Amino acid sequence: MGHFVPHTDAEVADMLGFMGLSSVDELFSAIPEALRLAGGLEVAPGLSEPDVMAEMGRLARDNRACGPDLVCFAGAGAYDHEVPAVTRRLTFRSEFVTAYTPYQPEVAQGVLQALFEYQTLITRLAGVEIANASLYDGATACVEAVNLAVASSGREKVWVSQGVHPTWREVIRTFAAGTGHDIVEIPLVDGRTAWPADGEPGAVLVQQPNFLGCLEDLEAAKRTGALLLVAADPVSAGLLKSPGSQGADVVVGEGQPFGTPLSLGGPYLGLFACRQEHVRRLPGRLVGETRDVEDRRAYVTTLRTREQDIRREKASSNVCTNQTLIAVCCAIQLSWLGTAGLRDMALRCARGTRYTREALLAIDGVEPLTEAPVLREFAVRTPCRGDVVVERMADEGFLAGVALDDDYGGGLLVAVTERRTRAEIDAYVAAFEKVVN
Amino acid sequence: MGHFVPHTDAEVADMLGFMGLSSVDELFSAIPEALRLAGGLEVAPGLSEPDVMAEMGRLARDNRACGPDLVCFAGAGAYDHEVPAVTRRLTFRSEFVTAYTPYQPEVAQGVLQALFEYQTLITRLAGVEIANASLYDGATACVEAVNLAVASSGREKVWVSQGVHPTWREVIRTFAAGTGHDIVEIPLVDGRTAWPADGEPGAVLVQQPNFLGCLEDLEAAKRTGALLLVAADPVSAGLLKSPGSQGADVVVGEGQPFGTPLSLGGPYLGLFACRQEHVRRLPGRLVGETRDVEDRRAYVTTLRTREQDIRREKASSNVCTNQTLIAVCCAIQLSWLGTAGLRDMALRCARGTRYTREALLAIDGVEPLTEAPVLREFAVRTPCRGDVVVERMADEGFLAGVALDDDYGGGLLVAVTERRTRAEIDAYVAAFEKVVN
Amino acid sequence: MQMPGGKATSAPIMGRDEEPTIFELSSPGRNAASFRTTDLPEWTAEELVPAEHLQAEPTPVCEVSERDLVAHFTRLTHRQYSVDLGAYPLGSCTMKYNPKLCDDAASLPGLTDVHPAAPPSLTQGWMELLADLASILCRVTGMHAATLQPPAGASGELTGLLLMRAWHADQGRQRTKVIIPDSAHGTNPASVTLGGYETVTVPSDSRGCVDVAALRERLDTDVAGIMLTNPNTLGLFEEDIAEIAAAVHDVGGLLYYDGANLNAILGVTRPGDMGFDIVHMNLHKTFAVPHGGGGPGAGPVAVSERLTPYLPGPIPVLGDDGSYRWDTPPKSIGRVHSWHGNALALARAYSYILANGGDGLRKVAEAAVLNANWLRHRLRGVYDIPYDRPNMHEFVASTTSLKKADGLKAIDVAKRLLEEGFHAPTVYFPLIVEEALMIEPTETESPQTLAALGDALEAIARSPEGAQAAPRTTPVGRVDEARAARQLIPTWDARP
Amino acid sequence: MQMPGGKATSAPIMGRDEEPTIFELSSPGRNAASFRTTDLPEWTAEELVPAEHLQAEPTPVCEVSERDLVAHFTRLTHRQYSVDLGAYPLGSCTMKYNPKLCDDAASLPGLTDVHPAAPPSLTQGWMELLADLASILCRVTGMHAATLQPPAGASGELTGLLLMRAWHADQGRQRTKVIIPDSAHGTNPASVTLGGYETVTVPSDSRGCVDVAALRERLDTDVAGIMLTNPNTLGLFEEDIAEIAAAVHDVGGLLYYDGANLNAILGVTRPGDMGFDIVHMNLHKTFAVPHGGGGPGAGPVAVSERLTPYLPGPIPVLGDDGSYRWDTPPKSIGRVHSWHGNALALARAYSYILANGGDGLRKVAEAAVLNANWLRHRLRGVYDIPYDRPNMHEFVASTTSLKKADGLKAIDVAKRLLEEGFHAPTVYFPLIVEEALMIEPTETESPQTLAALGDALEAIARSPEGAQAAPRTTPVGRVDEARAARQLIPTWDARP
Ligand SMILES: Cc1ncc(COP(=O)(O)O)c(C=O)c1O
Ligand SMILES: Cc1ncc(COP(=O)(O)O)c(C=O)c1O
Repeated sequence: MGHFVPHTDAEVADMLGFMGLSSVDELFSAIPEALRLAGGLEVAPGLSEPDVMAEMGRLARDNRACGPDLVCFAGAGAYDHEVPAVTRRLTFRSEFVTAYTPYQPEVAQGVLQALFEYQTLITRLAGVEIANASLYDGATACVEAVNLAVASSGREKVWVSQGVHPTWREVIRTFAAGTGHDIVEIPLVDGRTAWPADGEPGAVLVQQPNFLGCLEDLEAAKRTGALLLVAADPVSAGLLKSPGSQGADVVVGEGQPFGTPLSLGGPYLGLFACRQEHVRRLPGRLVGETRDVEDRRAYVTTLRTREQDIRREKASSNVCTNQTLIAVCCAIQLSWLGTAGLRDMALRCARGTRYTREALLAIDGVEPLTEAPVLREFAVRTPCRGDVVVERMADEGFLAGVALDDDYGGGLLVAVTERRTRAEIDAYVAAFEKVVN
Repeated sequence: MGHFVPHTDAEVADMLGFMGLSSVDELFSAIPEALRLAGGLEVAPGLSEPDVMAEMGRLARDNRACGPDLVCFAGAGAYDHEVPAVTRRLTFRSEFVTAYTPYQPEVAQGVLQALFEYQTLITRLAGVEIANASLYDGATACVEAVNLAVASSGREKVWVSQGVHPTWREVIRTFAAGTGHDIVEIPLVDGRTAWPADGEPGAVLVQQPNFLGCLEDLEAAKRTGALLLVAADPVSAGLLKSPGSQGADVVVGEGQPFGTPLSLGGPYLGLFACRQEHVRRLPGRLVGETRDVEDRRAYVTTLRTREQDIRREKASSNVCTNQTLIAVCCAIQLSWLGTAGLRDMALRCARGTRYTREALLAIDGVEPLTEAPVLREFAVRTPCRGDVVVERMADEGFLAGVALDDDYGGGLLVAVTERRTRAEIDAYVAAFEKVVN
Repeated sequence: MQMPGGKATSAPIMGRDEEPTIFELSSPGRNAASFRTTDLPEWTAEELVPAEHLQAEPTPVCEVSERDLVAHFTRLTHRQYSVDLGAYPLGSCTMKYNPKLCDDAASLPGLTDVHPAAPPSLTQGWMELLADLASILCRVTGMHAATLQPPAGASGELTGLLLMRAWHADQGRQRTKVIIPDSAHGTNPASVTLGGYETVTVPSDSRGCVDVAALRERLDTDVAGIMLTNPNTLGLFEEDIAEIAAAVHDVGGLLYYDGANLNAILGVTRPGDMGFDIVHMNLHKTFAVPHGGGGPGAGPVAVSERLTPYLPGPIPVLGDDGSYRWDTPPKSIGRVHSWHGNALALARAYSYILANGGDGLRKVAEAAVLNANWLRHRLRGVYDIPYDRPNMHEFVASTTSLKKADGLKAIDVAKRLLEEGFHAPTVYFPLIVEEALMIEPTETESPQTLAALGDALEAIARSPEGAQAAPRTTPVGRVDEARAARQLIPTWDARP
Repeated sequence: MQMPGGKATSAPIMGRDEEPTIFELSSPGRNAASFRTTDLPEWTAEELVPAEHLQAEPTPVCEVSERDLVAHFTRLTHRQYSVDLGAYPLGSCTMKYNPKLCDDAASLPGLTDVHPAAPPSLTQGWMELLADLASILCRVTGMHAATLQPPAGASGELTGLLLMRAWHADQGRQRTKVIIPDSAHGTNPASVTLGGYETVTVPSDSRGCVDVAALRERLDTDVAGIMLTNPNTLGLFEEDIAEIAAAVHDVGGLLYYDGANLNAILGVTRPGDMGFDIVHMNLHKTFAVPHGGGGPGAGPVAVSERLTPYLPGPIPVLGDDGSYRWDTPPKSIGRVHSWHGNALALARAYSYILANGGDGLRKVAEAAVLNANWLRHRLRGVYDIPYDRPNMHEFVASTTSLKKADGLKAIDVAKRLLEEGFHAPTVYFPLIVEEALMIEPTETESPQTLAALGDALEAIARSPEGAQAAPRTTPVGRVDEARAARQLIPTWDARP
């Protein structure tokens, strides 16, 4: 009951007999007695399918999910965007879901072509020539960008803007402990990175729009003369100049906004794109077009000599399993959006953001954290602490935003997606006014 | 927006040009001016996908669905059985969902083989040799059984037990107005059909278990000497002797219990099986095994000369579109249940039924409607009218059952499926006691 | 015998082998099912079932693991063509793309988990949906009231004929005949018989429309009515419909509209305005309910005011208290379905209509007609076009000349087209056209797909050699239908 | 150029043509997206975006209808093999069947629609799930505490090495080397480098296990630790593990357990009991998280008590008030993921564990080992079995002799097996076996499927002729990998 082993007792006996064995335990003869687990696992016995679903349902109900009862104004790298039926239903076709990494291209053209299309779409958004087949998430994509930059620049020092998502910066520091890269954080001055005039970093990492929602000056970052690494919001690509067109060498980002639900933060999608010249240092998988024996167009993972299974300790990265299914989902969602839809989506986010920001700032005691121009997200100072606002607003039926740490001066980070209606925003603002005073 | 026509204006213009036309309206030149609809349809403009889902969600919330907040004890031909993830996810594979009737067998082996397996499973449950590829529902399956029986017996008179579901009997009468068959209803005497000693019907139709949940004596029905038509509950097939083994000539039924949600009553599944000798009068489609040019096993719809598209006014039935997807769902669900699972499911229903019945009858004022043995459903007399009990119990969080019409003496029909736990039943009984007095 | 096991050579991605049946994949004692823990007393079968009813042996089903079950049915789906894989120009069937949002709409638990016998106090949302859908369908067809019970078109036809019958009876008339054109779909005459009427066939004229003179000859006071589809099964609009309606009404007959071809006229013209008294719709054609490999569909019937009292009940009606109740019309012919029809299919159609709106529905008709006419033009000089004039949503071509010249039959074109990456058109229907290819592209196919279809059909006509051997690229080759009927094997257990 | 349109000849059910890219299916002005009506002011892009930031031209994406979008990706799925279609004996990857109930569990809105930055008061259900999963994984591996953040195995490895590093540093030690066997998976050395260590390789002995003598030679106080997987990549249990552990610990090193092969020992023995200090698990292998064509996975890391203070945070902990809060260990190495790891993958694994239970998990290991050993026996005398002794969940065969005799290479067997209806085993890994075929049937394949796989592998070996031309039945034939690298075409826009 509740397990998925098909063997009947009779069949097990037959199979043992074929091997001249008389019990299943004999199969484990290689394991020294002393190491055998006596008494079995301290894990509750198996449950039937409906019992499992009842328990999972209980846990799900112990969360307050975003929806009509908790209207979402939180972002900070995880956004409540529309996910149409098409994207869900195509992404969860079992051929995509239950395939392994495409090691046998002859029977993996489905995933390979979807990834080829994904790579093409990402390069178009990033404005550089190469995109890989996905990394884990935005943070680890930043880490790989830093590693690539240090390797190609030959310089250990990397300037990281404090406009980069705080947890992403933490992840960068975590992994720098292993690589020994010298990570220097550059503070924001009224909402934008104030790059030092001198110092010779191998690379600079800036987020666009940055964590506070403000638009950064990429040219200024480029003027540092270092390799330019941009962590770009892919939705903003519907309105902004591409990072590549502004000199970015590597463009990374979080792909969650394209078809992936909030999901407590994962699985998400690490976007990674770079200029052609860096392709041999590209982390992760790359799909390329080629031909089969009958000269039919075919796709295959390529430049594999960068990868760990071949290069081993000299590999450009250790990544093996990535986030392919989420990349396929992203390709489907972007194709559903299309050229006009992507721009429309970005425009709708920007409109809601402006409308909400103006309304919130009209509440007395609510101050802008910065005057720098924003696009789809913004930060405000609030009379009471941001986390208090969030708790109180939850009782009013809103996820008010993401509370900012004190090093940002407290307050609240508010994101408004294309899903937010005027009615929802007006109700949000009314509740906000009520709870902050 | 909101519609699914891919043509761009430029493409429309091209296509019109190719035909030497200058406007779309010209395409409708064959339609006399006088008949053209001026001003367009009085139907609201199209909505975006999320707006449609919002409206559908509102309508859905205006229902009280069965679930933890409305625990279901209602049956009467529509049962709250388990539907595992496997059945839903396989049934809704888009190849099954978006295919047409298998007119081109070379590219329809998926549906054809699934139907072949479905037919096999239904004959095993029914205990006769032939099953068709589905009919609309239980009621219309009864109609087809009556039509077949009259045709083969050459007698217009059919005895229909009042133990047959009331709406099914109504449907039989509705269609008899066209065929002119002479439908005579035979009353129940303490819960079972009391067949008259004489009169020469061409066929008798009895339901097993009958509408009140009571087990009918099929031998007694057989002794009328007429063709025996049995409307059998397929779940009970997990415990009862098959109708075929008791002399049934035609076995029909409602297939909803195998994988189909309650769905306000549709789409459901009309089960139809009969003895070999009636195969040329079989209504609807029949799939048969055959071979392809390379002698590979293949499946195809067969004995098509019975059907309306070939036989026209002499067809054995007018059915064309049937309920194939629900039949495929039924085949998947039955395969998931398997031999042991079907019996276990029936047993669990019977246990819950006995437990609930005994507990309800212990409430004073609650009386058995009949003493005849029941299996998975039973009827009780209640101090207040059945419909009043249902309304009051709804406030307590239960769909108490199906209220019986006065011709059954009022009261309530209660069904207990394998999904009902002791805790649910105990709470139900407690609430029941509260509301009836 | 060794059991086949779960090899995937039956999936076309790997091979062309047979897929074992679920029975061949069974192994005694294996199982997949599991149930909720109920804590109920574990009475035995013997304790629960009277001996005379209890089976001696468990009913044999099959015995498979969940893993083999999933692999089996997933492989079967790879052996199945569908709209989601490509174009499906099956004439008369309107195999348009079914928007995925409708799948979501129809799987809302608030709709799927509602018991059909639950009282109105618990089903107001459903009742509003059904009432609004019925009213929209009346506006689309120009009728007065509708029943949503018929689960398919043929059921709608019979329902309509019983309405006809009840109405005439009520007028104290005994009518015996119903007229249908020789181009009619097979369900029409079959339904006429079940409606207790005799079928009288009226020929089509040289234009492919009802021969009005011949019709007049057949009209008398024995005629209960006429069944037409307009556009007819040749895809042609019956231009004399007004005259036909007048003539039929003159003898006291009623006009029945077979709505299978409604897609062509959405928002352009309405059966009610043409003079029809009874209309059935195939929501699984016009309103994008997916066909499910043969069903379920939905065949609502809408009628003019005078026939409203006879509709099947119950029907949801809005009371003055603002809530819906079930009402049965005074002279109802009675129910035609166990419950309220194929409700979830109705919900799908409703969501499709909401998405399209009045404006979108007209665009549907325009594009459907545009595509069909374009393709007819494209195939001129390639295939015979027996009725080569402006058609509506579909048209009929023929291989008559090609058959004479190269022996290319309609069935060969159908099988060859499978090799070319398209489902086949409807063949040998309507019966009045020999070697008929009935082609309905539908509005959801792009001009590019249409062009590719035209190219494929031309390629087949230009090089017909070997067509008899087609299809050669499909999981199975041409199937022996005669053998299936000769040596009937209707179940696994019936195999020799 | 004429656009290809939506023909389905790329779906193997119909043909073997190329599937056009989504870009070839685009037509200017076409679109599928639609958005909620918001009633917000319609400010223009110019009003909303500073000129210096505003793009001149919209970013080109593609322009397709929903219909073409669905057909395209549905056809792609027909060009993709998967576990749901059949067996996938890919060694080291544990491609078992993924129960559908886990799909349902991971799509509950109460789990999917939760914002990662929502405060604990709103996410208690998730936090309980994660805390309980971590504790179960510790009981399964015999460890003390765990982080669920690593999104895959390699990430878990690097996390483990950083834990090692932090621990040594805290002990005031400077260690420089990490030892791995020559049979190790490529991610191990790659992670060692990223962890800031130098890789020292230890050879395997004639039994296919770590050469303990050679290991002792390499052990000194520069050694931070050793990475092992047990059973190792040959599917063999490292019988000397206790001795190895003692030796490594003696020089102050730590033992890292690569849990990719944990499936073999569930409920039988535990890394913690073997002396390991750090363990990563591949939930996408052992705990049935579907592999998604390459991910997402989940690579939790569990550690012994002494390493617990260094774990990445935040970690959900149950407070005395009975509610969960996020806690970061005192000496944490810091986060390794943006949020809390691949949460939905963790929820899938949790539901899988609930369904199996402790009893079921041991059955998993038993059947996995039973299947692998049976197949090794079955292939004796057919293929070389370089280490022909009791194996665990997988074993390695080789075509060395067949290559000498008939030129049959491992890659040829892999491609031929595709024609036989099975996915190929892992080939040319581990590197210490030439012409390696690494075969892992997993526990969810039935004895019948196993027999069919054995027959197929034997048939290939018995008649190797033409194997170089395989596969011939797949959507594309053997693919030119060299060309892909030589003339790199990484995107549609990069095509010559
Ligand atoms: C013209 C016509 N009339 C009636 C029908 C019958 O509809 P259904 O198949 O839904 O019973 C069809 C469907 O094939 C049809 O094409
Ligand atoms: C033995 C072994 N170690 C480590 C890994 C790396 O795991 P992942 O692919 O999840 O990063 C794998 C997976 O291929 C493996 O087989």
